[in-house]
Amino acid sequence: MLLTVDLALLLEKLILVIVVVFTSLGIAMYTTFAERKVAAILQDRRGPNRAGPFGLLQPLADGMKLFFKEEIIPNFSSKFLFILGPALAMLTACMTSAVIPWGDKVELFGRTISLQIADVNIGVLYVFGVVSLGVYGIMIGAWASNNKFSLMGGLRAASQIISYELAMGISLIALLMITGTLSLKEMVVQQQHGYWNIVLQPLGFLIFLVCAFAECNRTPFDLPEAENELIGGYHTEYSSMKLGFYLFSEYINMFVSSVVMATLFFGGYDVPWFDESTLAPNIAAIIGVTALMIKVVAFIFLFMWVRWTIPRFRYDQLMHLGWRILIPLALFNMLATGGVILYFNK
Amino acid sequence: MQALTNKAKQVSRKPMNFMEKMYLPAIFKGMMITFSHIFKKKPTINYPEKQRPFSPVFRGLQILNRDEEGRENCTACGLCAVACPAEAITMEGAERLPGEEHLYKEEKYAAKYEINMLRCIFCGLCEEACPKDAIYLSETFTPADYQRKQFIYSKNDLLIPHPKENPEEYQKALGNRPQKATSN
Amino acid sequence: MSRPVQFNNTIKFEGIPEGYMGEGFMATNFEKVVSLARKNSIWPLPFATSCCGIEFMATMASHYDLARFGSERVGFSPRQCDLLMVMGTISKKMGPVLKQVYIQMAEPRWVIAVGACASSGGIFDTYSVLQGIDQVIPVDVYVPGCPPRPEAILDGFMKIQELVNAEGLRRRHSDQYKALMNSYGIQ
Amino acid sequence: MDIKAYIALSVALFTIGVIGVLIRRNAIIIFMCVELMLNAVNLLLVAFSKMHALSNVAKASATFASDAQIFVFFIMVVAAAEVSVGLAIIVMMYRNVHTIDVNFLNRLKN
Amino acid sequence: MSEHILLPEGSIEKQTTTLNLGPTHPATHGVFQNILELDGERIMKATSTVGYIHRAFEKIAERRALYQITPLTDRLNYCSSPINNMGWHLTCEKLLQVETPKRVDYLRIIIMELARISDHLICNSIVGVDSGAYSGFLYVMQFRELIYEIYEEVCGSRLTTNIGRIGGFERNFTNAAFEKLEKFLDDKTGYPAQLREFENLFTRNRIFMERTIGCGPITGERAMNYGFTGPNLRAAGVDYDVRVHSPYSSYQEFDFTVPVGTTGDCYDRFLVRNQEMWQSLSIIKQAYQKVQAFKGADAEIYHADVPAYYLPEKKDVYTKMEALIYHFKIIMGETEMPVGEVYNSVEGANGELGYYLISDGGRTPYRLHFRRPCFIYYQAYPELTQGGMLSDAVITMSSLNLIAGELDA
Amino acid sequence: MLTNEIIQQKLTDKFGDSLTDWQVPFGMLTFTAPKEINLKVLQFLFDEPELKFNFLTDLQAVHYPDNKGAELAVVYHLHNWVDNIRIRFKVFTDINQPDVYSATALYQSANFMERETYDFYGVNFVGHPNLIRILNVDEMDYFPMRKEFPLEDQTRIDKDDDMFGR
Amino acid sequence: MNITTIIFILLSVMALGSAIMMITSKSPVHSVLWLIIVFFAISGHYILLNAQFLAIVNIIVYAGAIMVLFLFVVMLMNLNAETEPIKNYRLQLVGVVSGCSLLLIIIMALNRLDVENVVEMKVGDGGLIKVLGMTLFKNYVLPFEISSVLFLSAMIGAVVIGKKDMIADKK
Repeated sequence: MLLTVDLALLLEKLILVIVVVFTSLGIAMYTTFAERKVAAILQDRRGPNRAGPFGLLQPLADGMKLFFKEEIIPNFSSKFLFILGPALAMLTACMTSAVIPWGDKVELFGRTISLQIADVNIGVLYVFGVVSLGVYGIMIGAWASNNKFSLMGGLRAASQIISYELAMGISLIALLMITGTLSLKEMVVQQQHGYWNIVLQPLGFLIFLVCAFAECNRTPFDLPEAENELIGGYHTEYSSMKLGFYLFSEYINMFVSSVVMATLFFGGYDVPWFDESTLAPNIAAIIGVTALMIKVVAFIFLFMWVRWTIPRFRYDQLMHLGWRILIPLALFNMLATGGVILYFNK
Repeated sequence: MQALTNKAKQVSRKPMNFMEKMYLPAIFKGMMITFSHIFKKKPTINYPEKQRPFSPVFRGLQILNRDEEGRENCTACGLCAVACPAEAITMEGAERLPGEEHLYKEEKYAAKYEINMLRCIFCGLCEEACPKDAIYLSETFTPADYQRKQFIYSKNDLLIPHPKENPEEYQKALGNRPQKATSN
Repeated sequence: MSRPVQFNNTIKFEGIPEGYMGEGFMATNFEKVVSLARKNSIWPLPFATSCCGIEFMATMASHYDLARFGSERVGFSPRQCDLLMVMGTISKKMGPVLKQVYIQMAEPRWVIAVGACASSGGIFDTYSVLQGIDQVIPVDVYVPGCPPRPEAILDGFMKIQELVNAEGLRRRHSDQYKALMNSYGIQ
Repeated sequence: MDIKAYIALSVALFTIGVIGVLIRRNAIIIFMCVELMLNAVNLLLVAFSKMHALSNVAKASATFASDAQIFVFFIMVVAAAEVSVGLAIIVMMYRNVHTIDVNFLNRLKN
Repeated sequence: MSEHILLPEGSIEKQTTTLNLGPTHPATHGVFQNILELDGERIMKATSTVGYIHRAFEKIAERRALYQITPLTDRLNYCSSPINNMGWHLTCEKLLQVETPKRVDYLRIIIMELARISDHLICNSIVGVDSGAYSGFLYVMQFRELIYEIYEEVCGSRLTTNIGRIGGFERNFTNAAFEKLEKFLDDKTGYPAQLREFENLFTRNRIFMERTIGCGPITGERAMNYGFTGPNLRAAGVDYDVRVHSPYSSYQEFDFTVPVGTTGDCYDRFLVRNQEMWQSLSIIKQAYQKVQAFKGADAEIYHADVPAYYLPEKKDVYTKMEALIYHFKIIMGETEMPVGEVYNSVEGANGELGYYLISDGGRTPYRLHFRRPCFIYYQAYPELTQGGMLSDAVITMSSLNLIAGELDA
Repeated sequence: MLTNEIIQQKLTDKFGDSLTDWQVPFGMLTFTAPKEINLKVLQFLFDEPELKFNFLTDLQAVHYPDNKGAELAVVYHLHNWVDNIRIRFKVFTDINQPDVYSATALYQSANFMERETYDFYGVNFVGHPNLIRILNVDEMDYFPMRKEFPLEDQTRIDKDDDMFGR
Repeated sequence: MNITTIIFILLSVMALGSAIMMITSKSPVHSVLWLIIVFFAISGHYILLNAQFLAIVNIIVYAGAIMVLFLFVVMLMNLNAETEPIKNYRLQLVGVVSGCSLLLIIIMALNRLDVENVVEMKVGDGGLIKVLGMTLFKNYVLPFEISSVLFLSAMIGAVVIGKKDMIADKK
């Protein structure tokens, strides 16, 4: 059965995969640059401006430098796991983008190509599953570093991600009750024809946003790598490109969660008050992708803006927030949504 | 503890009200503050291209002064070396020989005058100690360098350019401030 | 008030020392690109013990903004940093720690001794102070001053950039470099 | 696919779990072996449900084919509950006696 | 069971991990080592090691003339070196019985309070940085640059100022310095506006409050027993302030309050420091008004008229023999030194900064001891952090404002 | 109002003639106590309800090499915050047997200060919980602040000592 | 030998191999990681059986949560190969032998059994969420609710056990 797959389709998907992965990598690279620039702007500074025009080559310089830096694998640590850690982090970060609908469809060479790698009917769950695996990269790396600071970072990461996944899942359930589907593509289509989900699920979105911050290890939830407490947290012992992988995976995660949030709550590639179907599909696709990217950029800016503004939590307060505030709130949101749906369906 | 003075004033430490307990208003307020800084004028000085003005009394790299005829002012009295808390100044005096009056202002002069810039802490005590208007701390910061031996600044490195032989450089060293007989 | 003399324009400066020009300096284009990349992405490790650390804060802050050189990612893990900025007095008690940090750094690594104390002990010519960190680790650039102005720190930083730019990929494998390391007892 | 293949696979996994329980002294590993055994059973259940999926009985009832999978869910529920309690116990034990050796824990009853 | 199992050594006791915080840990902002015994994230025991930048100040001071010790005091608490300088000059003046003119007092107060602001500003913004918010730090640092510019106008240096001489200042304040001071004090664009913004950013933010409230608390009695002084003591509720208790440099003429806290936790320390900055601003404004009241020849007074201890004017040195002799005597340290011992203290940014000077009449002090507040209250650190979390230890450390230079001397 | 005279009176009432060398340099009451009773004096000053010297401002030592038999002086600065009065008292000890009772039981703050004093002068504080070197390296085998030891780092080579008249 | 069979064999080898590695590896961390691979293989089997939902839930629950917990506990206790208690060789051998005999017995018993049914792969909608949901909330509502009570009690139990202060109070 697998052999009967259309070869052209396979090729098309392969190209899409490559494009998506490299786009995420490129965007992640430039997100690092954006982070530095945004931080600088928010802090009355200039930010990197020496490498290339306006410092645009800065990420390339960083990447190149990391690439040619000496690899240090500490004694007494498991070499394989030490390398596996960042690789896993990178892998899981990249995997999520497979089910994201980047746009509607384009027509090329007489074929209609959907701008989604795989429209699985359990898309949301897939994202959720992959995200829940992301912590392994951190934990394995932290363990293999054989350093107490790293270990603490790994432990913090694990407990944080498990705790916030629950609230995230429950807040998603409320959303799923409204959409009635797990497929991301269908959700976008629904939002194109109706309201954006943010209108229906503001509380759910808020919880999801907070949990997304936590899952990406961004301030105020950046405990696993809290510079002032744990030096570098789980990546204290990493040098060269392995460190680069960790840093990159953080930014890819940020990018992907921005995309997911845009798709789930902000209509994905939908442009509000505008009917794309009147346009030629290719132009509509371009507009759609652009719209999605604008939303994503807004989210990434939000991530950074928050990071450079507020202090981080303490470990127990983080747990308190997750278990005692977000989960009850998410449960309440779920129940309320269910009640409202029942009331209107009667 | 009882109050020790009548000036004590309790700092405000009121418990959080509901809005503050919600996290978000305060976070939002903070974010607005950071956002407003986007539109602020950036105080950054692009250093190598532009330089921040130093104060006229800035204590930088030392300079050995000459008088108008280009004679060295230093008389090798050694007060600067004594005053230097870092013991960075090394000096050897010599008697002025006849015929050297155009070189040295006083009967004695410093045959060797070295400052170890790595030791120097730019406290300005040498300038203060000098009774002969000979050593000044200029508005130039000492540049970094690659090797340790580069930092022993000898007399040639410290002397101001000769006003007669090299008037342009001399004017540069004098700077653009109106000149007047100064004290201290 | 102001002095009769404003500037010292007979500043002493010499280029990159001989040692760095030897083998490995025959930079191919590729090496040039790598050097350029390294030059613009020097992540400092501030080993700040005293006053100069405070001036380093000023260097990082808005007025001087070290970030312009691509160096605001200050790391405290020696593995991740390229430039060890030793700022402040290093006492004899601290010396072994400093050496340990240097050993933990990944190649290529550079060291800049900021301020009089780190470079030579400064005014603290005493029984407890190391008279210059070059007694324990090799130093690439010295920045005089106590503490140096942020401009001077930036100047030292740009000297390091020049050095990085001039250094090929192979210098770290050269015999000369190994001999230098051996002279400090670092393998 | 022959159902026997699935049976063999599940049984093999199950046996590995049993052997693990027998040869290891680390409480956590023993715990993990139990998880492995549960999973072996889960796999078999799903296989069986698929075996019956196209039978006449299955066609008659809309849910017949899913029953086994529901069963798997419940097993997972029990496993998750068990893990949470079990790990809590192990952590507590470790706090108090600083060992996770089951042979040692065994002695604690005296 | 074939093998006999014994309880592992010490196993029933609490199992802890040992974490080595420092000496190069970012949170130490200097160099101390704290060996923490952790149970999970909770600190069971802390052991501090100091001395990583011990520079033997007191030994050096025994070989230096009085005026040469000023650069040394710069490097004690380098965040607020002018206070150290002034304290040292005040001590010398007490020993040499030099009376300073009022204008000098007021100018000194301006400089000292500026220094206090620049110190508290760093400390509080570093508390912010250690709790994860970086921007506030960079905002206030811009205003510290303004303070440095003022220093630079007066003494020619930014950080290690070596400002002032025994009996006054080395030069009069220029108009540029006063302009910069006005710019700094401006209510709209100067530091007050920034301080308000900084408070908005932190004080009522729940995350920050939760991080700091109840973190590293100490009662007034314990604090006193531990030798706390300064903001840290006042945060614990004891209103001891050297400026009020034994006013020096005409502090008694100024109207200011002493902010005190209640629990002595990090939040109180933060608030007290913030309030002190407001008080300092008010003191500076008052002092500036008083300074402006001097007109004409009075406005040229910047040192006491003590030719035996204050260097004569340079132009006199070049021309007058008498001035030259005094000049030589002072520089060589051959001044008349009374025999005696004197203890003098000022309110440093960290607390009571004391100078215990024993003079045997020689050119250098026979013994000079600095009472360094940091050094004394750092020993409470294990008690402050015990039972807290690792993050608390970090915040406590920065909110204590431990300056390594002052701590290790 | 507490004055120096009252304090002196109270102390002499309590300890009699064992306290000697009363002086008031620059307004601060100064006296000397035998080293055996230093704790008793401290305790008295601490406990006496009218004196209440419960803040130990400073503690350090001074080395007088010419003062044979009592080379080391440990100097305590005490402060009464309520009445705002300071006193200073000294304890002399032989350098060959520098045992002085530790004040740590009374003042927690004495802990580091005594360690520092030990580090610098080798004063052996009897009863101190952890009397080890604090600022210097543990391996140091002399007490650097004593007058006979030089200040300079002996390994420094780039200085010509003849230059300086020290 | 079609592609399904190949995948089946591959996944089975992966599962069995990792399972064996899990029980034999010295370091508990490695054991945990091997077990995760086993779970992935089993999830692969589920997908092969067209039970996608189950597959993803298996990953989320087992790999994403339970194994993270295991890893967390192992890291928390800082267990590694050195601290691993080792059973003596003879007992291990006895364990292996008895395990293998168990396997033999079951296989013998199954051989007697005469099932020739074939598992239908990649077909059937029994694994789809809609169907599962219907079944779960129509036929199995009561067990579902009871399981929620079980969860709650497990949660409370875990919290009670994990609470440190209670132990301290008793002491």
